[in-house]
Parts: sequence; structure tokens; C-alpha cells
Amino acid sequence: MARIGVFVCHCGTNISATVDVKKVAEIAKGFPGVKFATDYRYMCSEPGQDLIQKMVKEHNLTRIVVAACSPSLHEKTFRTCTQNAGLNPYFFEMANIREQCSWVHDDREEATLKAIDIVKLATAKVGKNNPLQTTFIPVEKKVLIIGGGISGIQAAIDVAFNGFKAVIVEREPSIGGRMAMFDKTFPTLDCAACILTPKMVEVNQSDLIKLYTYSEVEEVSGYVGNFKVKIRRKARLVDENKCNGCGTCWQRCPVRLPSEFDMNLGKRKAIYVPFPQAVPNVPVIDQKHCLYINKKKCGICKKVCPFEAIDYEQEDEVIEEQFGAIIVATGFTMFDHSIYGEYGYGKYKNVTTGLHFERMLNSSGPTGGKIVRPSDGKEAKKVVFIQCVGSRDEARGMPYCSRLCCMYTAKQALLLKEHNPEAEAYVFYIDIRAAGKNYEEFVERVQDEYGATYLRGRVSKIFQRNGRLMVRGCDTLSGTQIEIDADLVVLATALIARPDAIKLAQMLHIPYDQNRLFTEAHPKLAPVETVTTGVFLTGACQSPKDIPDTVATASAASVKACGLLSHEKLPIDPQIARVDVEICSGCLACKEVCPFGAIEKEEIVDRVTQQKRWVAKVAPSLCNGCGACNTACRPGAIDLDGFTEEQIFGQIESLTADKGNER
Amino acid sequence: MLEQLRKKAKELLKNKEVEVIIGYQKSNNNSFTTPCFIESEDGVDRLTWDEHCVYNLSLYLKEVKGKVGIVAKGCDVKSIVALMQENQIDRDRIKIIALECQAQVDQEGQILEKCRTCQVHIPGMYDELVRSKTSPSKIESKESDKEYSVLEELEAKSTPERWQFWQRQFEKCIRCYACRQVCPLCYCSECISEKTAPQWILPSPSLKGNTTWNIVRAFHLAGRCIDCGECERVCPVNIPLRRLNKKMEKEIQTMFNYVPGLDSKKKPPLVDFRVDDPQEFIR
Amino acid sequence: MKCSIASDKFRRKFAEQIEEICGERISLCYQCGKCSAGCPVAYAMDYLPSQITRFAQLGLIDKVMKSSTIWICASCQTCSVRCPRGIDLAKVMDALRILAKRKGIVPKEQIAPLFDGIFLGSIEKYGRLNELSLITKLNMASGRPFKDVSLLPIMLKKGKIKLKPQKSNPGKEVRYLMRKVEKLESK
Amino acid sequence: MKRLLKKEELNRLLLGLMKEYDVIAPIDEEGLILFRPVTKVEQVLWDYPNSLKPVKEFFLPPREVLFQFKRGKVQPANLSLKKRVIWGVRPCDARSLLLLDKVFLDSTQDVYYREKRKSTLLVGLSCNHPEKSCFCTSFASGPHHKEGMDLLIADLEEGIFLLESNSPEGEQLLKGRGKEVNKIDEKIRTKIKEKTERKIERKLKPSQFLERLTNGFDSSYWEKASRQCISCGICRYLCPTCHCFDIADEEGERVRFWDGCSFRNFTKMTSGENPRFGKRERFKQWYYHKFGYFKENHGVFLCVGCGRCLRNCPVKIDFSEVLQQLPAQAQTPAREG
Repeated sequence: MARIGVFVCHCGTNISATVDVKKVAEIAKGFPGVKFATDYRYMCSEPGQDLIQKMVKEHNLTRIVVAACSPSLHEKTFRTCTQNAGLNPYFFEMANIREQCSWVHDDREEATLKAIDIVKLATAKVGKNNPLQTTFIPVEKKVLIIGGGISGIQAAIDVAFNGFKAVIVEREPSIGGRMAMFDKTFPTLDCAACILTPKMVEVNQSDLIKLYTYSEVEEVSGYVGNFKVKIRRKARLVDENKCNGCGTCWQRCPVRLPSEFDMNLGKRKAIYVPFPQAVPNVPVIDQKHCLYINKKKCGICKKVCPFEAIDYEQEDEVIEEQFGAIIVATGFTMFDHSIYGEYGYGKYKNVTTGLHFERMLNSSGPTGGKIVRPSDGKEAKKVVFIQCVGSRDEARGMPYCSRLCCMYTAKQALLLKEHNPEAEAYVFYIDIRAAGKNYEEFVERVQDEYGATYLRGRVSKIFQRNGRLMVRGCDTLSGTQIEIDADLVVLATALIARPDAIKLAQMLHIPYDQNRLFTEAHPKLAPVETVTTGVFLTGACQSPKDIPDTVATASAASVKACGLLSHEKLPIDPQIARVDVEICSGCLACKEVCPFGAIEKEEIVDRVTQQKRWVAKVAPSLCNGCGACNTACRPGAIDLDGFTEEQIFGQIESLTADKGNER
Repeated sequence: MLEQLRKKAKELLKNKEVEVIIGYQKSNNNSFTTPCFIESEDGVDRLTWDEHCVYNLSLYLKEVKGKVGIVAKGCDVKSIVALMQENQIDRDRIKIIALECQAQVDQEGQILEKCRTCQVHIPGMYDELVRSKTSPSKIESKESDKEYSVLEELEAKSTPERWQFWQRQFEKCIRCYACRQVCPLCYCSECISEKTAPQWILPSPSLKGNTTWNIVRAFHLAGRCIDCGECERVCPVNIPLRRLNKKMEKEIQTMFNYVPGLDSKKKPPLVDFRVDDPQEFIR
Repeated sequence: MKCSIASDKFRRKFAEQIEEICGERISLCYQCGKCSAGCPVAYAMDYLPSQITRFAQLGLIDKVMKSSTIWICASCQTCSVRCPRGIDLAKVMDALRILAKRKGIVPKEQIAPLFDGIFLGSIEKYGRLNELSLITKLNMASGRPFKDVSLLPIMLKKGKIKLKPQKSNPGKEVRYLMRKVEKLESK
Repeated sequence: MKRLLKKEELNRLLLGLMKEYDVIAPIDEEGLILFRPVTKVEQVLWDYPNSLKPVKEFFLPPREVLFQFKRGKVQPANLSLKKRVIWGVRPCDARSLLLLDKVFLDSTQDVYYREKRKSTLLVGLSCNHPEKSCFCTSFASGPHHKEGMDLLIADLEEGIFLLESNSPEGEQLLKGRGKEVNKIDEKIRTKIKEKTERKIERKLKPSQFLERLTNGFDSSYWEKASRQCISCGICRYLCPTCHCFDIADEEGERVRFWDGCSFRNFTKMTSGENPRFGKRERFKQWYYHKFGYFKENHGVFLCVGCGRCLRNCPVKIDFSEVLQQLPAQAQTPAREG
């Protein structure tokens, strides 16, 4: 029979102001198995913990109940305390009489009665607790980084700096991501390529970093320390080992196509590298448009290649590798603003987006750094920027603020003026959100020094009058409706999750929110972790982030990943699901409902019939102890250690036993 | 049809495609049938087929090892599909000799309730199909539209009335577990009703225990029951169990547009999660 | 209310004019509204001081010039002291008044411009202010001849008002200064 | 004592009993023929095939509270029972009680059973229309046997009933009722009895059972015989002689309730060991208990031939045939069963 000690905390006056803690302790003395009960001002304090340990010795206690705050705050504290008292740490239960009682009630008498019931439940449970042991799993010392933008690049560099191996899987033919498309970066106006390419080169040259470009993650199984990942290496039709990027092939390729990298403002060939600084500097053949692949004509690239690197027969290859941790750095995509018919996108060539404008600003871009009207290629002098296109719009767009549009619009307005001091910049905004180091100053400079006209209000309509774009908006500060005839309109479209984000989330067993953005384990205290141990988030796949924030989360995620990898073995929480194979009928409903992919099929030999049969098996390192399998199991073959059916039944019985026999 | 059936069964045994065939044979007093297990070609003549072949033989699939042939009606094939979905049988070791079935009758010769709204007179999955030459239709096809008409009377009752109705039914239950034992989908090696630590369901035939048992069983079959109606047929105290399962089937069809036993590739909705699942019930 | 904002060039010119007169840059204003919030005479204005600044930023000269605000402003400098962007708004108001006057946009119903004229006339004539003539002229011109008559005996008795104008010796110098300003202005 | 009663007189006898006793009689309850407490003569069925459930449920109830407990305090069950009459018991069921007596009263007496037995009078009704599944004549019983009853009513048809007492209590009931029985009446009765017995076509030869069982314990015959069985409890629960039970604590009550050897957990032990895990062993056990062990221990077969097991089997297993087909010799069994 367990000898239970109950310790009721005042939490200063947090609890004691509403709950009669002395009475709770007094009544707890009468609960079955309780040998000692007392109250104390701060149980979590050192004297409080000493008291517990002293009483364990004095009264020979074998189980501890602390009635205090939420277990999410101090369960760990008291488990350790229990362990230090010489008991199994899982011989401890916490009764939450603060968050679930004193803080939410004001009737002292009723609250005290409720607190008594909460303590009663905890004592009933702790009496049936089993001693649980922490187990350990080995760690594969390699990190998978999904996405090769600035986020993935920085993460890889940091992982490598810590002496661990990293693998970047990038979907596009080159790493670099969105940042490679930018001209300059705010607020310092550094050239984006100048600060990005050294990092790209570093990644390429590092012995510890492996690049899989033009590749995609296809399947993820396993668990922290031991992820098994299948990666599809799409056929480039160019042998990476032979090609030295001389460029003969793409110079001679006869097929001209709109360049995705240049936002279709420029052209590329059917065999191409997306941009001059691409890493690796190896072209890919666009199989959809290649004349040889489609019509068996041409074949020029193969003929002219001095290194015989062209291989039309190359096929997709699926490789499998093992990783200890995964960093998700898949970034974002742009909101499709064609839903705003009033902005005339698609109808008017001169209505573009920030990314188009960015390419135009770039001196190595399709216009050679000239700001032109896509309609006729003439210089654009009057440019209207519209912010919050798809952001902060619950009706048709995303409810959130995309966070960087204010800044890049200011930057673009500034650069417009630098390119052509005669040009005029008008910015329609709702609020200016320039919360960053030197950001506010930057926006002020743009207005004050560069004379960009900021108009507070949304644009209602863009239409054409006498061959010019008319932008009709409102300046709410002056209370006037405003019409501006513009050469060019630049929409600051919202940053949104990639369309296949959910697929990846399900593959990795990480949650995502209603906007398909990946959810961190805790918004404040675990901002780069996910609920799946060993999977970390960085960059805009989690929420819109600018470059400094992205780089910061990349470093944070890599530190977390390296932290895991620095252990030879990882401890796992023993409060997880357990399958009783004697009862399991192998229907694997549990496997279907497990959000963490922690259940797999296992073949066993039945003890009684001596025949082989399938049963469910829990991977301890993946299980989070959520209990979904528990409820899906019809015969009740799955139990959750720390929350066993016996414990829960014990709790229910403790509450119903004395409440009269209503049968 | 019988000739065809025996011929196909013989071939399967002869070619060693199966080791045993589960089928129907005449029972001792000849007016009914009983399940039989045939292991040799000369036993094939015992096979029979008429309107008394009510049994859902897929029940035996799990316990018969090795390569097995099974004589199955449309409704029985649905349970084979469900068993495949739930990892219980390996399709590769099973040969389905499917029979076109117009309707089955009860001991009094009345057409069974489930057959009146049957939608699978010709089974949806098979290796061999035995069809009748004439295809005489005993059933007005229109009736299949009224699949849930059996529920109308109950659904018209108020909640307390319905509760009273079921309490009266469950009171009769003697806990012989024939419903469970005859159900092809009640395959758990240990039933939740047998669990003693803790005890979820009171084991004795008290009203409380009976109610829990019958309702828990209905919940465990929700989204899985293929409506073979065997539980109701075998119940010695005539509890209308099919209505319970049918109601679950209807709710799930309305909510998830899913009918069990039709597609072995589909996931049953209660072990599947999708973002667009209806969630009104937790609001 | 619908109007197109003035062209970029025009706005820039207007802002430059203001800066030239008073040295303040209205483009600095970010419309926090602290000036309007603290203005003791805001209740009497048709537009708030911050609105005037915004109109000025957008080059809506008509609105600025025709507003009562610039004339009601008492130059108490509360706004100037409090502006987080360091704009001396009282100076801007001065500048706007000057510009208005130059353009001849002086609303008849406003007393302030009248006062200014009579005040300056008195200085020019006497080298310093003659209170009695100022009050008489102002009240006559604004159509309220008997406005302060009841105060006259008390003020006379206390020596606050003298019947005879007091002349300042360096009246010549004052006149010289005023000519010079006029010369500069007309440039 | 034998008396001849007309229907009305019989009804009057029943009505009289209702005043003094709790009367339990067969009624039609929503299509099920069941023995239930009755208060009106009209409710009682006269011409019915045997009831769905045997009368054992009134002596060994499906659920019986042995005692109650709460926080260490034990409250024994109330054993005192009002005097009751079970009316219309068929001879097979009456005989089953004699067999149960051997279990519950012979050596250690089961007080719960004993008290119920003591306070119950059995008024039987002989059987004129046996069912196809009946085989009572094969097991020392018959449609007109009075064994185990206090009083047996024989339906001589045309509204005349011959009542025969079989105990002092039964005699007491008959006193002063109807008229004397003469030889012609006796003759009519014998004729009806013989006619009924002839109707029972199912004839078994139990004399060989014991030997066959001894030889056939390991026979693979059982594998095949049990194949169709779905291991439900219908045959066990509806059998008038099956008497296995389980005991459990349910919410402050210790209860005894029916259990059957067809269930897999019947012999499961705490350790997880289960000597009769397989279907074949469980199926076989029933026969060994009824026709082997019981015969060895008590000299009689534990079967009265009521045919309920046959009638109610969900898969139409012919239980009466299973032992007939058990090979006499221990060697290879018939090819297919």
C-alpha cells in the first residue's frame, strides 16, 4: 500500500487568497493512503522542496502529491525533488489548484471544495502510479535541411561550424532562394547578391555540407536521432560531375522561354542555369520544352558540350539517408492577388508585384536595372506602391500582417528615386510597421529625404484613362479621395505558405495553423522547435520573416539541432503509449490516428497459438503520449504509461465513491 | 447456379489454388443450411446454394489458415473488404467465389429485412462469379432507395421514448455474446467486455452492463459495420441490433459520405483525419 | 470630398517656400496629432493644426490658405514645444500666414490680419505701439465701435492707456527697418 | 393421487394458487415464450413449444447478488423467498432440476440454490406436440414424465386434464378437486403419451457415449466437428442443465452470473495461461462434461434432450449428432465432418 504525502502550496496569496489551503491539507489527511499532509507558502522554493524530502524520510512516504500550480510549470521541479528524496520520479502527481481553481473562481468556500476534489483525484491516481524509467536512443550525427534559401544556407553553415554534417535538399536547380532575386536589402542597402553569394559558395565548398539541388524530400520515417528520409533527385539530364558550367550549351540552345527567376520579365533557354551566380553552376534541361526530349530533334547541347556532360537518358533517382535532426526551411510563396479584380492584375501589364520590381531594380536583371513599364518598355516615372495586398484582409486574403512589405516597399521607393531622381513614388499604406533596428529611421528617410509620398489608405480601384493607369485611393489623414495617374503600380503581395506545405507537415508529423504555416512548439519559449522532437523550423515557412529574422531563426534551429546531435544518446519521456500484444488484434487503427507516426506494424509469434500475427508497436522516441491511439483501440490493448486506465478509473472511483449510491 | 458453383470449387481444389473451401451445405434436417469446410474434390458435391444461405462465412476467414476459397454473397464480400482494410486478412491467400444473390429468407420463409434494400446483388469483388441464368428479381428495385426506412419508426420517437425502447430491449440481453461471435468484424482476440483491469463493462447481465455492452459494440462497429445483419439474426432474445448499427451507418454516411465495405483502398472515416472533416459535434 | 493631390513638383515647391520662410520642414510630420491634441484654441479652428500640416504636405494650398486655423493660431508655441519631430509649428503657421497675405488670400471675417495691419501701422508711425489708436481703429474697422468703451475710464485711471500717443525717439530707425523688410519681401 | 379436471376447474386451481403463491408461468412476451411471474390466468400459455429459456433461471439466475459490501461493511443477501409455484414446466425441464440438484445440493449445499428450490412448487405440463429438435426419450425422460414435479398436468385434449400429484405438496393441491380418474381416462392418457413419444424421431444411443469419449479425447474429429462453431454462449446459456457461473464484484455487489465453456476466457488464468484456448477444446469440453465427467461422477448424463441447443444454434450445428458421429475407435476419424 502506497504511503502518500500531500503538500498544499499557498503560492503566496495566489492560491491561499481563494482556497483555504489549511483545510485542504487537513481533509487530505483522511484520503485513502494519505499518511501526511501539510501546507506551505511556496512549495517550489528550496525550503519547500527540503520539506518534502524531510517528510519523505520522517513519515516513510512512498508517493508525493503537490497541490500547486500547473504541471507545465513545476512538474519537472517536483519530479526531480521526488527523485532526490529517493523515490521514482514518477511516484509524483501534481494537483493543479491554481490555474484550474483559485485563479478562475472567487467563491472561497466552493473553490476550497473544488481544490479538495482535485487533490483527492491526484491522491487516487498517485496510488496507482507505476515506477517509470527513462530510456535512451542513439543519434545519427547528421542534419537534414529542407530548403536552400538563405534560411537553409545559414542553418547548414552553422551546423557545419559546429562540426556536424548537413545535407541541403533544394527543389530548384540552384540554392539561393528568394534572396538571390533581390537587388538590395533594407535598411543598409547592401547588395543582396554580394552578401548571399559568399555564403552560397561557402556551402558549396564545405566538406561537411552536401547539396542535393533539383531534389525533393519524398518520404520521412523514423524519429528523433534516427530519421530515415527518401530524397528524389530529379533528372537534370546533365552530369553534375562532368559539367564545369562553361555555358556553351545554353548559349547555343535555340529555345527561348520566359525566365521564372526573372519573374517572366526576361528569357532563359531550355537548358539553363537560373542565374549567373547559381550554385551549383550546372545547368538543367527543361524537359517540358527541350526539343530533343519532345521531338527528338536538335540535340545541339549534347553536340557542343566539350565535357560530354549531357545525358538525355538520365532518370530520377531516389536515395535514402539517415538523419538525427531535420530543419525545415522551405520558405514562402507570394499571395495570388488576381483575386483582387479591382487591381486589374492580368488586365493591365503595368500592374506588377514587388518581386517583379525587385528584378527590374537589379542591374543584372532583365531590364539591366531600368525601371520600365512592361507594356511598352518605356521608363516608368510615376510609380504607385500599394501595401497590404492580401495581408490583413480576413475577407479575401490572409488575416495576418506579412511583416516585411512596409520595409521592402520603402526600400523600393528609395531605390526608384536613386535610379531616377525625377521619378515620383507614392505609397498607399494602412500602418507603417517598421519595428526593427534602424527600420523606422529608414522609412522616415525615404519620406523626408527622398520625398516619397505616403498616403494612408487602401486603394479602391485601378483603371485606365486616356491610356494611363489611374489609381484611386484615399488619404485618410487629410480625409480626401485621391486619384493618381501612374506609369507603374507595384503591389506588395502577402507572403503565404507554399501550396504543398500541408503535405510536408504530414510527412514530418508537425502541426500547422489555419494559414498552413508550420506551428512552433511554444510561441515564446520554443519558437524554433516543433512538437515532433528533432524537427526544427526556420524562416518564412513558420511565419513571414525578413532576412535578419530568418538568419536568426536559422542559427537558433541549428543550435537546437546540434544540441541534440551533441549527445551520444537521447533520453525519452517514459510517459508514452504501450501495447499489450496479448490483447492487440492488429487492426492498426492506432497507426492511422497517430499524429506522430509513432506506431508501426510488427510481426510476433503468438504465445498461445504459436502462430505469427501482426500487432501494433510503439516507437518510444516518436510517441508524445497524446493518447489518440488509446481511444482508437477497441479492445483496450493500448495503455498510456503515467495515465493508465487503472489510474483514470481510480480517479473516477475516488470521486464517485462517497457521493452517495445513486444506483 | 449450383452446378457452376461446384464446378468452380472443384477446379480450385484440383489446381491446388486453395486448400479448403468454406461454403454452405444442407443441414441435418435438410430445410436449412449450415456452414461447411471442404478439403477435397469429392466433398464438393456437398456444397449447396439456395435462399437459406444466410450465414456470412467471412467470419471463418481469420481462423482458417493457408489458402482458402470462400463462397460469398454480395454482403459477405463487403465484410471481406472491411477485413482487408483492417489488416485482418491477406487478399492473396483468398479466392472469392462470389454468388449472385437475390435475397435470403428467415426460418419462416420471409425475405430478410436487409435483402429488401440490398444494393449488391452481384458482389463488388471476387475471383470467380457465379451468376444465375435467369436473374429473377424477387425484390422491387425501388426499395433500395429506402435504405434507412427501417429507422423511420425509431427516429420519429422522442429521445426519452427512444431510450425507453432500447432499455426494454437491452433488459432482455442474456450476454451470450452471439452477436459478437457471429460478427465478422468483431475479431478482437480479447473483447473490451472481457477486460477486467479495469473493467469497462459490467460482465453480468444487468441492465446497466447490458446497455453499456450493446452501445459500446455499436460504437465499435461505427463506420465499419457492413450490414450483414447476422447479429440481429442470431440474437436469441430478438434485440433489433441491426437498427442500432444501421443508425450509425446512416450518421456516418451523412457526415463523411462513406459506406463501409465498398472500397478496400479507402480509409474508414473514424481512423482517418482530414482538415475538412465536419466538426460541428465538438462545437 | 474628392480631389486630386497636387503634382509632385508643386508640392515640393510649396514645402520649399515654407521652409524658406520659417526654416521648418513639413515633410518631417508623421501625423501623430500631438499638436492638435495640445492646441488651446483648437476648438475654434475649422481644421486642426495637424490637418493643416497634412494639407500642406499634399500641396492643397487652397485648403490651407482659406482655413481659419492659420489665423486663429495664437502662436502660443505649445505645439512647437511638444512636437516629437521637432517641427516648430508656430513658425509654420506664421509662414502660412505670410504666404496667404502675399497671395492676398485674407478672409474678411478674420480679425487677426486686421489687427496685424493696424499694429504695424502704429509702429511705423510712432516707433512704438499706441494702444488707444489700436483699439479704436481695430474696433471701428471690425464693425464693433463700442466694444471696449466701458473699459476706457478704468484703464485711463490706472494709466494703462494714454490719450496722447507716445513717440519713440528712434522712430526713424523702425521705419528704415520696415522699408528694408518690404524690399526683401518683394524680391 | 390422480384427478380429472375440466379447463375451468384447472383455471380455478391456478387462480387459487395466485392468491397464495407467486406464480411463474409461460407467457408470450413480444414473440418470446418465457417463464415470467403472472397475475392473470389469461396470460398463461397452454399450448406452446418449450420456452426459450429453461426454468433453471429461477434457481440459478443469470445474475444473482451474493452479498453487498461498502467500505468494509458486508451485507448478506436476503435469502428468504415468498413461496412460489412454477406452472407449466415441461417434463424435460423438471428433470433438469434433478440434475442440477446433484450439483448444488448433493455434497456441499449451495444456500442460494437450496432456498429457491425449497420454496418452489413445480406444476408440470406434459408435452403433446414435441418439436423436431426434441430428443428427451433418449435421456431417461419423456414428454409425460412426472419426475421432479409436485404435480403433473396431462392434457387429454377436448378440455379435459388429468392431474397427477408426485409429492405431498402436490397432493395437497389436488385435494377435493375434480373427479376420480378411471381406467378409460388412464387409457386415453397412455394413448396420448405413446403417440407423443412416437413423434420424437430423434433417437440417440447414449450407451456408447462414455466409451467413445474415452477413446476419442485426442481425436482430430473434434477439430472438424467444431469448425462451424462460432463460440457463442447460446447453447450453454439456454441449456437447462448447464450450470457454470462466474463471480465478479460490481459496484459494491458480489454477483454470480452465467458463464459458459464456449468462451475463450472461461479457463483463462491470471498468469495468462489458458488450458482450453482453442475452439476445438472448448467445443469438446461441453460433451465431455455432459456425457463423460458427469456420468462418471453422478451416474447420469447431464442432458435432458430438450433440444434448445439445436433449435437456437446460430449456425445450425446438430449437437445431438456430434457424439453419434464421434468415431468409436481412437484412430483416424472420418474424412470430413
